[in-house]
Amino acid sequence: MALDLFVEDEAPPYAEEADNPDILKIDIDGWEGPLDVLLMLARNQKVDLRQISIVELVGQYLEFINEARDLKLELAADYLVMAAWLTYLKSALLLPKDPEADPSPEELALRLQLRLERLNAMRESGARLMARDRIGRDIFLRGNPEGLRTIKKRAWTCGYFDLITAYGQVKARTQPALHVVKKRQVMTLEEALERVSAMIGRAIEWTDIKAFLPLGADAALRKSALASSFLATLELAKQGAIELKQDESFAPLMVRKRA
Amino acid sequence: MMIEHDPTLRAVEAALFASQEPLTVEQIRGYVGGDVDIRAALVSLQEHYDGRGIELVQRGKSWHFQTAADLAHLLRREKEETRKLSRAAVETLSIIAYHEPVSRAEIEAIRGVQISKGTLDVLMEAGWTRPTGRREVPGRPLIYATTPEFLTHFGLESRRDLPGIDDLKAAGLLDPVDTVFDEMQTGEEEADDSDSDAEITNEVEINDTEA
Amino acid sequence: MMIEHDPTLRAVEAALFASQEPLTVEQIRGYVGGDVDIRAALVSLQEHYDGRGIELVQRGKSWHFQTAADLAHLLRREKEETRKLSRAAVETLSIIAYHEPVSRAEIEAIRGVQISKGTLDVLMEAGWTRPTGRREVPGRPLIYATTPEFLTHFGLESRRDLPGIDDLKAAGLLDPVDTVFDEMQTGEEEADDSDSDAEITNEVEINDTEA
Repeated sequence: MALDLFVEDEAPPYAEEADNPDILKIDIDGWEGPLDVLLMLARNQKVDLRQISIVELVGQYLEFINEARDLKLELAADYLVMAAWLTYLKSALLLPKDPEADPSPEELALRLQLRLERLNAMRESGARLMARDRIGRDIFLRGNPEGLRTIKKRAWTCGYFDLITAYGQVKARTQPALHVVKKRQVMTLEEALERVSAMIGRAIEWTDIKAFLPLGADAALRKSALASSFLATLELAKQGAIELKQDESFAPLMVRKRA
Repeated sequence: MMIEHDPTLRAVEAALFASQEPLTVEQIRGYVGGDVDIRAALVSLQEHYDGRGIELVQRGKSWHFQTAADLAHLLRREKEETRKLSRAAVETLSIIAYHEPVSRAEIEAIRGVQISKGTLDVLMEAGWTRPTGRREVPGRPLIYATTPEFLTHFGLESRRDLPGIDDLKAAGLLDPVDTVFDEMQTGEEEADDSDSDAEITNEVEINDTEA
Repeated sequence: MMIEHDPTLRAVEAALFASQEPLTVEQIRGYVGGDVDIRAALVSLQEHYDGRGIELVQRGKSWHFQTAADLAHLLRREKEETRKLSRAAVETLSIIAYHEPVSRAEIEAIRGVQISKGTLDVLMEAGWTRPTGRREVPGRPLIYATTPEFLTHFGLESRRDLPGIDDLKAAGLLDPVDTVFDEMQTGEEEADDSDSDAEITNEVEINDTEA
């Protein structure tokens, strides 16, 4: 159904067409669905919608549909669905009561009447709304307002935490790299002297100097300990406390207490 | 002869006069300054302009000057009204205004026909309606309501001034049909018929249904 | 209470109000109609509005309403637009705060990044820094310091309230993410660097991560 959003004439089709069956029959496009047609027909009964005769209304609607068909107007499906439903409703209303029917035909009829009332109320309210004194048509605002000016001023914000975090990050990012020599585990000569002196008492036989090194020490510490212990044995040999021997170059260095 | 007028009054008057838009009390305060009774000035101005060619009116929360309604015949500009709302748009606007907030399906239930694409757009483009949220039902449909511009355009102080809204409410015509039936049912079950609105009739002609 | 105002006066008032342009007496007559004394109405209106927030003025042959000239200042409202400082600006501000007075070149050396032109401008616009003189070195560069507004904004009594490097370190604010990771792996202690606060190093690399 073609529907212009803005139309030239605000007057709804039922206003004049209601009195002119020819236009009514032909101008099916002027109607917005079956409920719209039903409301127009109901208003034609010229009674309060609350006192409308549903049976009569159904008859009028079916007549309307038949006339449209006679004129070979293409009717949208919803008009025909409504016609079928109304036919059923009319017969149910006229036939002896079926107590099993749920909803009852009376309830269906009442629902239809309530819907028509509601649509009618909104239609009338819309008309009253449109008829009000409206800005730009009946009432005017100032034609040439100077306008109020807003001068935007920027206000900067920054949180304290953001400030100090930023400084921390600057420092962390740009501090000159400090190269610190790692503290290594070493055995000093003093430690080695003490250690070898203490242990030599038990070594009556020739003993590999490596036996004097601390057990379980890592390679770096063992190296340091070996160097210190070697120096310590030399010192002890010089003092006459021990004897040293090495069978050949790079052979194990043997140590024993001097008898 | 120069009469000394109240400075606040003058300032409020000037701000409203210069503004291109209706202004709220808070907006006026933004121009006029802090510690003055703007509401009192508005009331005083409203009294002063009462009956003149210009009047000061409140629409929703906003205030503006406009020409007096009874002078419309002198000032009416026919050419301004070239685009009239279609019947579908008028009805839809009316349904939104009287029922807001309301979903598209609810509008369609009242009109008995689908809203053609664009009808709601036209109302939104006019600045009279807008979506205000979603109904918390399956599908979460958008719900629509009217805007402050709607009140301004139609000269309504608030939605309570919608023509006939009290009568429609009292007659239950703003309640959905289903609600009316639910109430009837409840009324029947409780055998309590004190509320004549909820009276059900089994008469075929439904002649005596009270509304 | 509705005062009965003169109909001609009301009509002239409304016509002038609604018009987009100043109106001549003849144009006003086009709205108001024939046989009335429009000039008298204009004079009467002019008197009425004298000293109010609105005035009726004649320019050449045309008349129009305007807001009273002495109220023009009220009709401009300053609106603050809050914006967050950029990262570059925050860093620059923090460097000025910790090292003041400091030249632009020194700030860049500390940041390890060049400062784009607008950064110092923004800090001065915010009112937090200002130039305080010149460094007596070749080129006599401007040196910058913080302002009392800076202290106020950050709730500091004096610059001494700024946390020292040790505090920052204790709070983990001095650790770039990867350093923290290294520490977790090795459990190593870092060399102490407690008095680097006021230290300006020239050995930093200028990298190109300008924010």
